[in-house]
Parts: sequence; structure tokens; C-alpha cells
Amino acid sequence: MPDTVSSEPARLDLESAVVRFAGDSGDGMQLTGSQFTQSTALSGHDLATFPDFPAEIRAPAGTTFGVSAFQIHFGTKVKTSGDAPDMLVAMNPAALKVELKDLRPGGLLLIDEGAFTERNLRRAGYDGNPLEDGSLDHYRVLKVDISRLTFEAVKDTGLSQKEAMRCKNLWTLGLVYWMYGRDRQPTIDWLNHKFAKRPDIAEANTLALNAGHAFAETAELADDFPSYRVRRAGLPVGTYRTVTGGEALAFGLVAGCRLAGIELFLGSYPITPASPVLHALSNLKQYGVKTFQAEDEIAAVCSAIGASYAGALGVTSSSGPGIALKGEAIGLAISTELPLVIVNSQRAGPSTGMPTKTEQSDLYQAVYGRNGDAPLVVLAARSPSDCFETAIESVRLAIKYMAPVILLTDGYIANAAEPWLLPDVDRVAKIPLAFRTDPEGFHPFLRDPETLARAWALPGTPGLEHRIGGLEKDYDSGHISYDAENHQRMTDVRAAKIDGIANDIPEQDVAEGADSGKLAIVGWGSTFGPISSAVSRLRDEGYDVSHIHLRHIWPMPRNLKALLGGFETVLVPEMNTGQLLTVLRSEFLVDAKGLNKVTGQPFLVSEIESAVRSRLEK
Amino acid sequence: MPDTVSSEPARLDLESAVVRFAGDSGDGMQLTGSQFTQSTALSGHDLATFPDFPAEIRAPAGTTFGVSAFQIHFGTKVKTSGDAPDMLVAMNPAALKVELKDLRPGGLLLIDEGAFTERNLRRAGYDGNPLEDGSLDHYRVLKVDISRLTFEAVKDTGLSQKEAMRCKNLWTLGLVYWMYGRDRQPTIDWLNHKFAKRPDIAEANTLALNAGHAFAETAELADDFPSYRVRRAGLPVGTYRTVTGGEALAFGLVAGCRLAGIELFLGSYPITPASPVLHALSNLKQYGVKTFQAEDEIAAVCSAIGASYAGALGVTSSSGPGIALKGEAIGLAISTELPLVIVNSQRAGPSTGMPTKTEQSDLYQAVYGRNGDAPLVVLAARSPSDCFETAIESVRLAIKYMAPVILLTDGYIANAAEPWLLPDVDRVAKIPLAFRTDPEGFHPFLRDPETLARAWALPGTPGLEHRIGGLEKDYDSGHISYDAENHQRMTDVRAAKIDGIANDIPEQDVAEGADSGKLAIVGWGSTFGPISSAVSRLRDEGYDVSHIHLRHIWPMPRNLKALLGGFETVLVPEMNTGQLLTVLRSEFLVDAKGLNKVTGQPFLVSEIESAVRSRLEK
Amino acid sequence: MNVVAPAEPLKPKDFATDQEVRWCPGCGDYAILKAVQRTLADIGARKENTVFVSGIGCAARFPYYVESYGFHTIHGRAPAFATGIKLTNPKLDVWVVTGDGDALSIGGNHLLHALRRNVDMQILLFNNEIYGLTKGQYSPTSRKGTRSPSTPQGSIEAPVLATAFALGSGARFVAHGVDTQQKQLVDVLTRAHAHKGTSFVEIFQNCIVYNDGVYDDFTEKSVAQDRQILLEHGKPLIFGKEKNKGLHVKPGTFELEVVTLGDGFGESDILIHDETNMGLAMMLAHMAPPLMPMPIGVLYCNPAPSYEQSVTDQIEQLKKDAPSGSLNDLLRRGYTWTVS
Amino acid sequence: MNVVAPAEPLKPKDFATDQEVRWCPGCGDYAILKAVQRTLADIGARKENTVFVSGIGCAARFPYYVESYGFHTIHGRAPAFATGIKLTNPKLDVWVVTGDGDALSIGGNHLLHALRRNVDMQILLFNNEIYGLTKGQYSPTSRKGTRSPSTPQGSIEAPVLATAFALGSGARFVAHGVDTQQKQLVDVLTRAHAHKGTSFVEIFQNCIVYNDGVYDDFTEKSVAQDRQILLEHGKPLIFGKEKNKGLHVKPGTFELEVVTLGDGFGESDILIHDETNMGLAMMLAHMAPPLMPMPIGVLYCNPAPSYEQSVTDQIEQLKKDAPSGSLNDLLRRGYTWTVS
Ligand SMILES: Cc1ncc(C[n+]2csc(CCOP(=O)(O)OP(=O)(O)O)c2C)c(N)n1
Ligand SMILES: Cc1ncc(C[n+]2csc(CCOP(=O)(O)OP(=O)(O)O)c2C)c(N)n1
Ligand code: SF4
Ligand code: SF4
Ligand SMILES: [Mg+2]
Ligand SMILES: [Mg+2]
Repeated sequence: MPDTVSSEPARLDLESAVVRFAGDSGDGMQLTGSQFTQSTALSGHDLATFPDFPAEIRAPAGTTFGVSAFQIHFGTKVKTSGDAPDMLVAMNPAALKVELKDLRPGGLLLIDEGAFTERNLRRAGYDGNPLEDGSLDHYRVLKVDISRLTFEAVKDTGLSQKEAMRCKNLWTLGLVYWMYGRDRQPTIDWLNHKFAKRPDIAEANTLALNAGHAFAETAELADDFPSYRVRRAGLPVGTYRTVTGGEALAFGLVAGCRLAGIELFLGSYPITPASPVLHALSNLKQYGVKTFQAEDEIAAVCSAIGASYAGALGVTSSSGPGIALKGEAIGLAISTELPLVIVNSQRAGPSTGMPTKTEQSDLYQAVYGRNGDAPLVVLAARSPSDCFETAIESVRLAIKYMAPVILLTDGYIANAAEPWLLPDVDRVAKIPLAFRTDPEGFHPFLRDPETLARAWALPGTPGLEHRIGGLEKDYDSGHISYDAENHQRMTDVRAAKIDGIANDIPEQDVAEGADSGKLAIVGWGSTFGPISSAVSRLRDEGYDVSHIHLRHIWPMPRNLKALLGGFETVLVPEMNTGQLLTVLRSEFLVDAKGLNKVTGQPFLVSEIESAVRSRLEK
Repeated sequence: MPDTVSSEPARLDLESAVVRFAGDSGDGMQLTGSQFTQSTALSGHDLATFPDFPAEIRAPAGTTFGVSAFQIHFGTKVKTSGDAPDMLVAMNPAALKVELKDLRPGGLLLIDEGAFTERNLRRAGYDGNPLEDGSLDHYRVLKVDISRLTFEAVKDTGLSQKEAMRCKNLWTLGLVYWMYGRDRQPTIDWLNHKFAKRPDIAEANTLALNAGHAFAETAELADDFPSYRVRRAGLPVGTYRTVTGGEALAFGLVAGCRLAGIELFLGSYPITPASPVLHALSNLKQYGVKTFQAEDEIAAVCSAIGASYAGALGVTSSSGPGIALKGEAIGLAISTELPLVIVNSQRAGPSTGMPTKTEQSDLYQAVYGRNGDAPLVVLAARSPSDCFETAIESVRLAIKYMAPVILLTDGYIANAAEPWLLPDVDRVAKIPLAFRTDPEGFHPFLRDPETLARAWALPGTPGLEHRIGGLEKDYDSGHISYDAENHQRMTDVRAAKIDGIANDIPEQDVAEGADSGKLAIVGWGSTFGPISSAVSRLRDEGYDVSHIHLRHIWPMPRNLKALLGGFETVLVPEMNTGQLLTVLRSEFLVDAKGLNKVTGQPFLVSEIESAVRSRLEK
Repeated sequence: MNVVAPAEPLKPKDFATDQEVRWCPGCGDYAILKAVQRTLADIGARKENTVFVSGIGCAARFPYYVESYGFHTIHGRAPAFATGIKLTNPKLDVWVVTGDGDALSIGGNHLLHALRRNVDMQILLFNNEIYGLTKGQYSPTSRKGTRSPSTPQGSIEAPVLATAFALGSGARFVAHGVDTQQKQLVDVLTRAHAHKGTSFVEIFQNCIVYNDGVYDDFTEKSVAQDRQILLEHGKPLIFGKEKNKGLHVKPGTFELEVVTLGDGFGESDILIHDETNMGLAMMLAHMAPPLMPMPIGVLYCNPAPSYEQSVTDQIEQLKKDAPSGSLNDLLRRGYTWTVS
Repeated sequence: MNVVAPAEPLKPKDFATDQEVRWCPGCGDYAILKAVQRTLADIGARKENTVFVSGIGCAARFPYYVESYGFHTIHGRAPAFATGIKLTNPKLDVWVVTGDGDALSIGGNHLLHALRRNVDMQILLFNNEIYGLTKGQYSPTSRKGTRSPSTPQGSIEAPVLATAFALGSGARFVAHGVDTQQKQLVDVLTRAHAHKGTSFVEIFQNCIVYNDGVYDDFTEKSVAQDRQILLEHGKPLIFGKEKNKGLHVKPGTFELEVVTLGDGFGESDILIHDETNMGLAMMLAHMAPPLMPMPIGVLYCNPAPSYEQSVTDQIEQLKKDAPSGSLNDLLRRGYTWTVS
């Protein structure tokens, strides 16, 4: 039962809560969400977020396709951004129309009455007014004229009507802060910093924030407004920050290059949802980073390969359609055996598809999508913070094996945020790297007998002058060769080099559960959260289910075949039509089954649970 | 025992013979080969050829990398261009150096002594002179100073020394014609036609041809020169021509479009070994063909898609590296569901690889090489003449299912020639096609309930104005849609449409042998010849082996799983590291084994035979 | 939809679709859409014979808003699709709509070759000097020093001049328009449409969200007349509020300067605009405020045979010279033999 | 190979590799190779600091024959690789060798952007007006009517003018050379190398196998002097066997004409070559025999800051303004909290 600290309302205790903010693209919902995320983190919760915005930059006000939403799940044991929200904030009718279906029955609904005008209702495609026709009876509805109250709050600042209305989101945030007992100061600091050049705007937003908070606080309304105390997470000790996949990936690449003592060169071309990596690295030029926004994806990857040839680590980042354009050049990197990291932030396809929606449908392209027998390394990150480690691993393998590495992430990971227990980078193992300098017996395709990697000799090194290219090369001299046996030999060694990496990566572990049994769920990438939550619950209920999650897609961990062999059933949930499934089946002849969702939305925990329940009795 | 027709020498009877002409890129070996092919065909033999030329246009004279060779296998039951030649013609030391290793022990070696100068010997990398050091003892060597004799023969024509020497190949051809009892007239006719503008050259070559023939004929030399009577083939009755894969493919595409009553638009960019298709179609503009040499492969495929959108059948042709560049655009054709035929003449990879050498390593790229879940149709031609039928099938499926079709051929098929029993095109089934014209209830993604193909509505049609693109489309209206359920539905229908084609293609047959048993060899593409020869011989020897050859790579024939299930062992020979193998294993969980050769050279019959022998006792 | 009787004349609104326009409120694209719909009505375009082809970008959403045939293709490749469409059905009236990134970043090569080949179509480049759809990175037309998410310290490259590039690529019709200057824009679009061959029109378009006001220096009402020069073939190159400034060739050189009529210079000293002069067009393409006025209108127009026309002619000729027989004949031409 | 002591001066032959040169006997590429090796010796290039980057084509085989670092990349993309190389190690002396198909067909977009960015490197375009390596299809520079395997009735497109394209793309150094005119070629290459920024040199190269003699109309000994004009900055544009022909600006217009000295025209009437004048360069780029002489030498040279220099400057500045701390500091900047 809640203890009542003085001046603090009686707060309901919750294990965790899911809140979704929804409004017009212009309403600043993403900003509201990230501020709430910040404050959630600072109050020591575990959390996961899911920003879901439209493809249009700023669609006309009030339209359903212009609705922008931000969901956050916080509390303890949080592994996903949550299935059904417990609370939905709807800043206008369109937002209500689009998002209501997800709100859990009995869920809390905060609505800006002021925005429910005739015009807006019609724009959103309502005939009647849902606030009146009883269609919201299954929910707990809080109607507040946020528009008017915000205007009241800021009218003395002399802001224009338009600018004043832009403060609605901060007013709302203030109210929600009160409900979850949050401290406003960090947000106020942030406002002052962000609008340093426009103090009037900073002030107005602060007024709105405080007004929203005060509004809820005022006694007579207090009990309309439920207030909660959400459990703090039992997170491991250490220093934390919130991080998105895009940021963590950039940090990881920089860290990897620092650990190898090499410059990072990013050749990239903007594309949703891959741009955050380009943006993040463009802000880290002091850290031995050069970023080059190329004229297209082909030039981007080619410039990166050129950079690797000249002695930096070439990196290129894009999303599916852009990666498709890089295929030919990636083949050259494979043939000339130069290090290269290719980051693919996957989005819904085929073709342009749904650029702002997430998917995992580029695995085929990563593993198989090139002309010729052209093997390379494929890795996948499972969460925003995991991007950091996976990026370092990509750098390590690319350099050690003189090979291209494709790092798969996706639109969900790229934009979602989670708390990150900050590693001590000084403790991370260095990446050994030695450029060739000795002319004695040198030729460019001289191989390390153990790794089979060729010598990396940089232009500028006296005595090592040499020529390389995409034509087949003689195994023993590196010169052009059309010899039949030699082509077989080179094809074999290129394959053997990549296959050999299986001995240089960890054996596949079991994320949760026994290492043999009735059912194994094998996942990769951003399905980690939902699978892991589902497996925890199912195991609590006594189901014999284990969770195996792959970071190394190609080559696969050497023990994987045996591991999978230990389970009666292997289930592979993917946000595609079954791509990892194909690889597992052909590699191991295991009769794995797919659980496939191709909606542009992450799996719900419940979807995974029911798939398992339907296959297993306890 | 040979009968002796008057004036005809005593000729040895042979089942079949393999002859290889080899010389400098400048010596006109390819021309010699194709003339000999012509005459071989006209004398009623079955035949298969294998032109093998260097990547260099015209490498410096006398160098080993400048050697150009042409092999022909003729007689009865000819299915490949032959393993080891029975006779080798070496026009210079370099040719001898490069090609000798293939000549069968005891084989016949015709050498132009005149070319074995100090300088040429050194250029070819000989220390001594093989004509003298006994290194040719294991062969039957015929040394003739062809250079001098040719010069003698043509000296009165007033040609320059340089031009005179260009006649060496015709002199040689005359000699070989005599050995195989060939008629010179067709070649003389051809010379007069080809050099209509330079009668002096035509005359000189004719003189050389006759001189070579006379030289062998002259009694006193007669018995140095073995002469043969090679068995005529028991070919089915009908009219024949020789055809290369490039020509047959072009004819097939034209035929397919005629059968559908539609224009053919080829958007292409030159690349070895795909250019022959562009060249052949560029010569057929009178037949409802438009060819467009685009600025690059991307523009080529995009122009073809534009053509399909406007009502022609868009076709694009290239080889591996060029196909890699088309991936993104092919995704658009899949998403907008427009017909498109993509011809890939495969060559040795990865990257630039060995452009003039053959390989089958683009199957992964064809089946899996795109972003997103992007299924399409994949077909493969097995021989030069089979390109005709396979091309028609591509056109049929592309139009009927409004889908891209990738047609795989390779460098061997593209350039090799074989006799072709000419079909009566008027007897071939028409391809039904009806463009949408009725505005009633129209939307661009309205589907045929049976094929699931969308309506094909052409710009210019009143009342059907509509917009399409690569963004996801609403199933029921064709408008842009980001709806989650709709994306699932569209993804499913795109897959179902392609899968459904399995019911519209023939069940997989067995090319030779029983439809169950100890071992099945499953092949695709140009390995048909060697596999089929090997299987015939092995079966004659009593081995329980069958040959299954796929034309439809994706979707696969509906009975294939059951068919393969009927064999104890499934062996998959491929000129790659095991690409069809991967698809078969993942689709059917069959423990098929690969027999892989990645040398840029076709399989030898013996290689397949021994692979089987090592796996089976009789 | 119903079949349209070819007769009845269409109004601008007839070219509006049922789709909601999804650009940001205040985007310059709205004005261009208006001008295009007006132009279509003026030239008596037929919905069914009109095709809008675009790549990817905010600008490239254009086809969804024009009631005609439309193909929203992939990034940078629209000219290649348009070429295939026009070659297949030369009767169609083909318009390409593209952005500065779409046309000049990823699509530069296709733009070059479309212009060189001179396929009969209109290419409208909406230049907002920014990547709008991907949220504001600098583009190849962004001015040096542009700060954007990918250039936090400012861009360092010299921008490409769209019209100079077009001229260098062999374009036969090159013009400038401004999104909000409706009348001139409609005039330019009308001339572009009348031109047989590829017409290239760069339209200065304001991106209110990521690059607001980049063109104020010559589009602002107050400065427009002094900072723009309206081009008219055969007329002296005069501009300014008082129509007292003009372009003058420094004698014996190949340089242009701005002179003021009156002080030492008469109208005869002012260069006459010659749309067919490549060197002049190139100089105009390089003019920009504040030193020189921004040329608005047709910089260059010098017609040549259009590509699809030459293709058709060649095939027609061929059909005369070498009439095609049946397919069976085709397969049987050359050496054949019979086994009986 | 042994380490080369920076002192010792290198001879042309020191830049020859042990690889057999694989061009057709008589190919113009041999002459260009000779000129380049001579130039490298003249400018005192070091093998280890020199990098030749090429795409695909006969021309693109070039790097294998120069004793230095070499990267034979993929078709059309050499400028992009070269950009990555130069940005990574600005100390390297980067040369790009490309063909007309490689640079202007598939590679047009990368050429445009390399020129626009002005990365410090030399781009040598071997223009033989044909696709050599793929056996003779017409190329974007082939003249109208070129018969080739893909154009049996003759090509119908207007060729792209390499130098006009380069100027339109914002190139700061544009020149013409002829394969067999060694002295001028070496001079041009030397100037190209001295120019900081991207230097673009179009070299007229004879393909003896597929396009023999395309340039005879101005390279043939007998006509060369009357059909070529050798450009020199600041000197009058005079040419001809008798040095009596020159280029003249029609007064008050923007047009060039050839006049003969003596009849009515004196040397003062002849235009002075100004390498920094864009309009003039464009006119020169459009000149061709028989009506006008072919300009040989430097058409345009107008230096601007090079890209890699600006990149380095910007980073240096940044390091001053916002010195980087340790990685741990980086990860911990902004909001963090501690769980204890
Ligand atoms: C192959 C590919 N690369 C990148 C993108 C991402 N992208 C979409 S539009 C665009 C640029 C848009 O700029 P612009 O062409 O100027 O159009 P605007 O949005 O400014 O109108 C980019 C980079 C894409 N869709 N496809
Ligand atoms: C992606 C790709 N497309 C096409 C080719 C085939 N190809 C090689 S070189 C070339 C053109 C060569 O012409 P050019 O650049 O003028 O060089 P040249 O041989 O004339 O010196 C082509 C089309 C290729 N190698 N790669
Ligand atoms: S982002 Fe800019 S260009 Fe795009 S719609 Fe908005 S205002 Fe227009
Ligand atoms: S084909 Fe032409 S360009 Fe190529 S090497 Fe031979 S002569 Fe030179
Ligand atoms: Mg733009
Ligand atoms: Mg060329």
C-alpha cells in the first residue's frame, strides 16, 4: 500500500508502465518523448522507446497520415517498448483515430479537447465526435483543453499565437511529469540550453511546463489525475546514459578504430533510417573521423574502399535500396581483400517500401546478394546499446581478415533509445594491426598462414609499390591471372578465409533457458527484446523454451549445428518472410519453422508467446 | 574396313573427333573455327564448339596471354565440345605452349614450323625448341612451314606481306578440310561475300584455302596426312542451322514478343560476355524491336521498366557485375509488378573476375540478391539452342504474371555453337495478353483472382489515369499505404503470385535414367552437355544414375521434392561453390552433395564420370 | 473515373487528384503544382496522354497530385524511365519532376545523357538547395558553408550550377523559373513544352522547413526587379526598377559587365539576348546576385532533332530497305541444311 | 623491389613495370604511357607516393604499366575511389586514368562531382570515341552516324563534348592533348600536375582496331597546323601554317569567328587567350574542324581551394575549438546517471 510522503499525492505502485504520446508531426511529439525518456532515465528506471513517425516531413495539420507517435515503456525488467500502452496522449482527433486501437482496455486516455474542432474531426475522418458518442467508454478519459490552457499560460510572453501553440507539448509534459512524480529541472535546463538564442521561447516553454504540472497538482483536480510510482529498475551498478542505436553504432565504430589505432573514414549518402549514423559521425571529426557525403551510394562505398586502400578503415552506411547499389563495389572489396564495414539500417521493402518502418528483410542481400562466389562477414546488432559492441566486432574482423563486414541493424534499433551501462573503453581489448613495410619477399596477396588475410601495404611505403584490381590474381604473385587452376585456388582461399572466422568468434550461447529441450527460439537483430520478454514469462509459467540469439550471421558459430540439434523444435521469429530460416535450413538441414511478421512493426511480446503456446503444452 | 572411292584417299572411320585450332589473337582462329563449324554442320554432323579467347582485344603477337583457341567436337551423339582434343593446330610457339597439355596422348599435332623462330620461341617462354628437343614424342607431329607456303600461294595477288600472312588460317583450313573430306565451296562463297569490297583479299584467301587442300592431297604426302571419315549424326529429320546462345536468345525473345503481339524493348549496356544479345537484337529492328544502349546498367534496366510501363516488353541484358547494379531497380519492378526480362550471361567472378571465362556463380544473386522480401522468377538455359525456348518461357511468365524474370545463361552458352533443329514458329502456342481498358471499377493493383497478376493499364488509355511507385500500396486501391496489416497482405500476395507459378510450369522430368534409384545428378544451365554425356556412358556401363536438369530455378517444379526423395544420393555439379545446392537443401532438406568446379572452364565429361564412380559401385 | 471525350477543354482543377497533398504547409512545391496545372490547362493537355515521372524526394511526390498517368520511380533515375516510356510510345507527353539531390547528386549521369540525347520531354528541377525528404542534409546545390546534419561545421564544396551543367551536357533548352512567380513560371513551362527535345527548367523552390529564404536575395518583392533580369530573345538585356541597368560586353574581350544606361552607355551598348549562343548562355548561367542579376526565363534554346524521332525514322527507313519477313524466314536466313 | 632513397632522380624507364603491356600493337595508349612516364620523371615524382587509379577499359589497364601504386577498380567509379584515397592521405600524388565510356558513360556522375569538389588530382581521359575493351560499340563521344555492333545503322545521338561537360561541372583546369604529340602532351600533363585541385585532361587517343583515324582530320601531319590552335594564356589566339589565322570576337556580340591576318584584320583584332574566362573556354570547347580549329593545350585554368585541403583545415580548426577528450569522456558527455 502506498506510503504518503508530505506534499506528495498517494501514488499507485506499478512494476512498469507504457505511455504513448501522439499528435501532429508539428506538435513536437518526438521531442516530448525524448524529454520524458531523459527524465525517466534520470529517475533510475529501465526503459525502451519506440518513435514512430510518418514519412512526410510535416504533413498537413490534422491528417491521419501526419500523426507522429512516441512510445516509452519504463520500470523494471524492461526489454521492449511495450505491447499495448497503459496511457495514450492524443493531441488531436487524427492521433486518437490512428492510435486508439492499441490502447489497452481500461487504459488512460489524455485528450486535448481544444483540438477536437469540427474541422479537425472531419480531417481525421470522424463523422461524429468520439468525445461525445460514447465510443471511448471502455477507457478512462481525461479531457483537458490543453490548447487554451497553454495559451493562457504563455500569453504574457508576447509570443505569436503560432509560437504560443508550439508550447502545447511542454504543457502536456508538465502534466505527465506530475503524474509520474518527475523533476522538471533537467527539462528546464535543456530548454534554456536549446533556445539560448531565443530566451523568450525558452521562457514560454518553461511557463507551459510548469503550468501543466501545476494544473494537475491543484487539489480539486488531484483525484481526477491518477498518479503513479513506477518501480525503479534493479539495474547493475555503474554510470548510465540513454542511447539510440544510431549513436551507439557511431561510438562503436570510433571506439573500434581507436582500439586499432587507425583513422575512420565514412563514405555515405543520406537515406532513412540510416542517416543518424552519418549525422553522429559527422559530429565526431575530432576523434580521428572523416565523413564524406558522397554523390550517391556507389561513390560512398567506393570512396570508403579507396580509404581502406590508403590506410584508413573505410565504412559505408545505408539502408536496403542503397545497399543494393553497393553490391558491385563490395565485390571489388572482396576480390582485392580490403577491410570495409557496411552498415545496413534495414527498413520495410521491397523497393522504396515504407522508409520509416522497420524490417529485417535484407539478410538475403547481406549473405547472398552479389555476383560471383563472394563470401563476406555478416553481423547483426540486437538492441541500441548492443550496436556499440557489434560495431567494435565488425571493425576487428574487417581489419584482422582484410574482408568486408556487413553490420545489420534496423529502423527500430536506429531510433529507439535505452539506458546504456557505459563501458570503460580503456579496458576493452586492443585490436592488433600492423601494416606491411618490409619489401623482402613482398607481394600484395601474400597471406598470413593462420588467418589467410593478405598483407595490407599502403601507398606511400617505399619498395612496396604494387597494383591490385578486380581481375583474378595469381595466388603466388598477385599479378593478373586467367589460369584455370589458380582461379579455383583463389576461390577456395577466399571462402576458407571467411569460414575460418568461425574459429575466432565465441561459441553460440543460450541467452535464456537450457541448452537443449523442447523448443528453441532462434532470433537475430531487434527481435531480441520481444523474444527475451516472452521467453522469460513462458519459463516462469514452466514452459520448456530457450532463447538463442545470433550476433554472427555469417560465418555461423561453430557449435550452432550441435546446439540446435539439442531441441525438438526450432522456431525462428523474423520481421521478414523467413530469411535466416533459409540459411539455417540449408546449413544444418534442421527442420526449423518460421514465425514471420512483415508489417513494418516490431513483434509484440504476446505474439511470440502465443506462437510458443500454440506449439507447446507445459 | 574402309572402302576406297576413286580419287578419295583411304579414310579412317571415326565416331567423332575433337579438333582445336590455336594461334595468336591476330591469326583469325575464331574465324577459322566458325568456318570449319559451318562446313561440319553442312556435312551433317552433330557438333559442339568452344571458343576460348583472351580478355585482351589484340595482345602483342606471340605472347601466351594472346593465344586464342577454338575447339570443335563433331560426329554422332555430340553433347559437349569434347574433353581432350584428338587434333591440335598450333599456329605459333605460344599456342603450343598453352594448349599442348590438353591434347590427348598420341594425338595429332599440326604445327606451323615457319612461326617457330628464335624470337617467337622466347616470347612464348621456351628455352629450347620443342620441335627439336623431343618433348613432342608422345604425339603425332605434322610440321609444315605454313607461313612460307601461304606466302608462295598468294604472292602473285600483290597483297602486302602483312595482308598475305593474314591468309595463313585459310591455308590451314584447306589442309584440315582435306583431312576430313570437306567441300571448300561454301567457304569460298562466304569469302566472296565477306570481302565483296576487297576482291583481291577474297581471291588471296581462296588461293590459300585451295593451296592448303592441294598440299595435303598431293600423292607423295598423302600418307603423312591421315584422313578421316567421321560418322554423320543420326539427327532427327528437319531443317538445321548452327546457332550460338546469344543468337538463339535474341531469336527467342523476338519470338516470344511476337507470340504475345507486343513490342520488344531492350535497354542494355555492353559487357562481356553479354554483348552478343545486344548486338543480335540491334540487327532485328525490323521485327518490332527497339534497342537502347544506355549510359550504364542502371539506366538500361530503368529504361526497360519504363518501356514495360508504357506497353512494350522491357528486357535488359548484362553479366554479373552489371546485374549487381540493377538490383535496386529490379526491386521497383517487383513492387510495381511490371513485366521485365533480365538476361544474365554469367562470367567468372567475383568482381571483374575473368570476363571471358564462364561460370554459374550468379544464382544466389538471381534468387536472393535484393533488398526486402522481393521474390521473382528465375530460369536457366541449358544449351545454345535451348536459349530459344527458355527465352520464350521468360516472356510468357513475365507477361502473364506481371513480374520480373531473370534468365540465366553463361559465357560458354553465349559463344558456343551447336546445330539447331529449326522450330516452326507458327506452331508455337500464342501468349495471351490483354491490356486493361475498362475504367469500370479499375485500380492499378486490381488482381486476376487466378494468377494474382495485377491489371496492365497503359498510359494513353482514357479513364485509367493512375499513379504507381515503389512505396507500399494499398491492396484495395493501389494508393500509397503505410498500414501495417496491408503491408503484410501485400508481402504475402507478392510471394503467393510467384509461388503460384509452380502450378503453371511443367513437372520436373528426368532427362535420362529412372525416376528413382541410387544416384541423381541434378544440374542446371550449361552443365547439361557434360552431365548428359557422362550419364549416358555410365548407364551403358550399368551404373544406376539419373540426370535431372532444371530449367525453372524459382519457383521450383512442384514435384521436385518428391522426385529427389526417390534417390539415395543427390549430386549437384555446378560451376560455382554450391549455389543451387543451398537452395535445394533449404527448400527440401535433402542432404544433396555438391560437385563444384570454379576454374572458368566447363566441366569435362570425365570429371563428372569419376565423381559418380567414386560414389557408386555398379 | 470516366472516359474523357477528347473535345471538352480542361481546367487547372481537372488536373488535381483525389489524393491529399502531403508537402509541408508553406512549401514552394504547392506554387509549382499550381503553375503546372495551369500550364496543362493552357496547352490543352489530355490527362490520358500525359505522364509525370519522378525519382524520390519531396519534389518527386509530384505525380501523385496531377490527374494523369504518373510513375514515382527510384532515386535519381527518372530520366532513364522517362526515356524508355517516350521511346515506347512517342505520342505521350512526358514530364520529369526531380529535386536537386535527385537530379544532380545521385542522378547526374542520367540527366547528362537525357539532355545529350535530346529525348522530347520536359525536365523540371525543383531546386531548394537541400535534401528535404531526408531531413535537411546539404545538397550539391547548397551554397558553400551550408550547415546541415551532415555538415555541422558547414559544407566546403562549390555548388554545381544546374543550368551550367545542363549546357555542358548538351541541353538544347535551358531555363530558370521561380516557384512563386506564377506568370513567368507558366510562360517558361509553356515554352518548355512547346520545345521539341529535352527542355530543362530549373525552378528556384523554397523549402520552408530546412532552407527557408535561400532565394530571398533575389525573390524578395523589394529587391526582385533590381536582382532579376527577365530574358527575352532578340531584346536588349536590360533590368532594374528603373529599367536603367543592362549587360554590356567589354569590347574585344569575352566578358560581361553591368552598366547603367545614361552615364556613358546607350541602349545600343547593351547586349541583345541570343538564345542560340552557347557562350552567352554559359555566362548567364554563372550570373548571380549580388554582383550580377539572376537571369529568369529562357537562357538557351537551340532545337535539334529529338532522339525518339530519330529512332523512329531509322526504323522506318530500315523497314523500307530491309522489310522483315516472317519469324520462320528470319530463323532460316543464312546457312541451313536439311536432314531427311 | 628495394627501398628507394628519396634523393636519386628517376628516369622515365624507372616508371615501367615488369608486366607485359597488353594493348593492341599500334594503340595510341602506348604513346600516352610514354608521355606519362616522361612527365613523372620530369616532375621528380616518387614511385612510392604516386598512385594511379583507373576504372575498366583498355585505357584503364594503365596502372599495371606504371611502376608506382595502382588500383584498377570498377567501371566508371575511379574518381570516387581516388577521392577516398586522397582524403585519407593527402600527401599522395593521385592520377586517374579513364576512357570515354568509363568517364562519360557509366562514370559521368562521379566525374561531375570530382570536378565540382576540386579534389587535388589529375584526371586523364583517353578519348578514342569508342568502347575498345568490349569490342567496339559506340560511346557517348562517338560522332553521330557511328556504325558499331550496337548501332548497325549508325548512332543517332549528339556526342558529349568532354571539355564542355567538365566546364559545366565546375572544373577549374581543363585541357586538350593528343596521344602522338608528345611534347605538347608532356607540357599539358606537367601543368595539370602543377595545378592544385582537379585537373581534367582530355587526350585524343587513336584506337587502331575499332576506330582507326577518327582524329586524322586535325592530327594528320599535313593538316595539323591549319586545324589545330595551340593555346597560350595571354597570347593572341593565332594559328595556321603561316601563323596568319586567328580568332576574332564579332563586335558587340558573343560570337567567335576565324579571320585571316592581313585582309582587314591586324593582330590587335585577335582575341587574347584568357584561361580564366569561362564563357571563352566554353566556346573553345565547342570548336571543331573543319569550320574551326581544334584547341590544344589549356582551355581553362582558374584555381580554387582544393577539397582535401578544406577538409583538413576544417578538422584542424575543430580540434582547436573543441579538442577531443578520451573516448570515455565522449561516451559520458551529456546526461548520465549513476546506479550504486
Ligand atoms: C537509392 C536511394 N538513396 C537514397 C535515398 C534517400 N533519399 C530520398 S530523397 C533524397 C534526396 C532528396 O533531395 P532532393 O532530390 O533535393 O528532393 P527534395 O526532398 O529536396 O525535394 C534522398 C537522399 C533513397 N530514397 N534511395
Ligand atoms: C559494371 C560494368 N559494366 C560494363 C562493363 C563492360 N565494359 C568494360 S570496359 C567498357 C567500356 C570501355 O570503353 P572506354 O571506357 O572508352 O575504354 P576503352 O576500352 O575505349 O579504352 C565496358 C562497357 C564492366 N566491366 N563493368
Ligand atoms: S521538407 Fe521542405 S521541400 Fe520537403 S515538403 Fe517540407 S518544405 Fe517542402
Ligand atoms: S582495342 Fe583499341 S583502345 Fe583497346 S587496346 Fe586495342 S587499339 Fe587500343
Ligand atoms: Mg532538394
Ligand atoms: Mg574508349
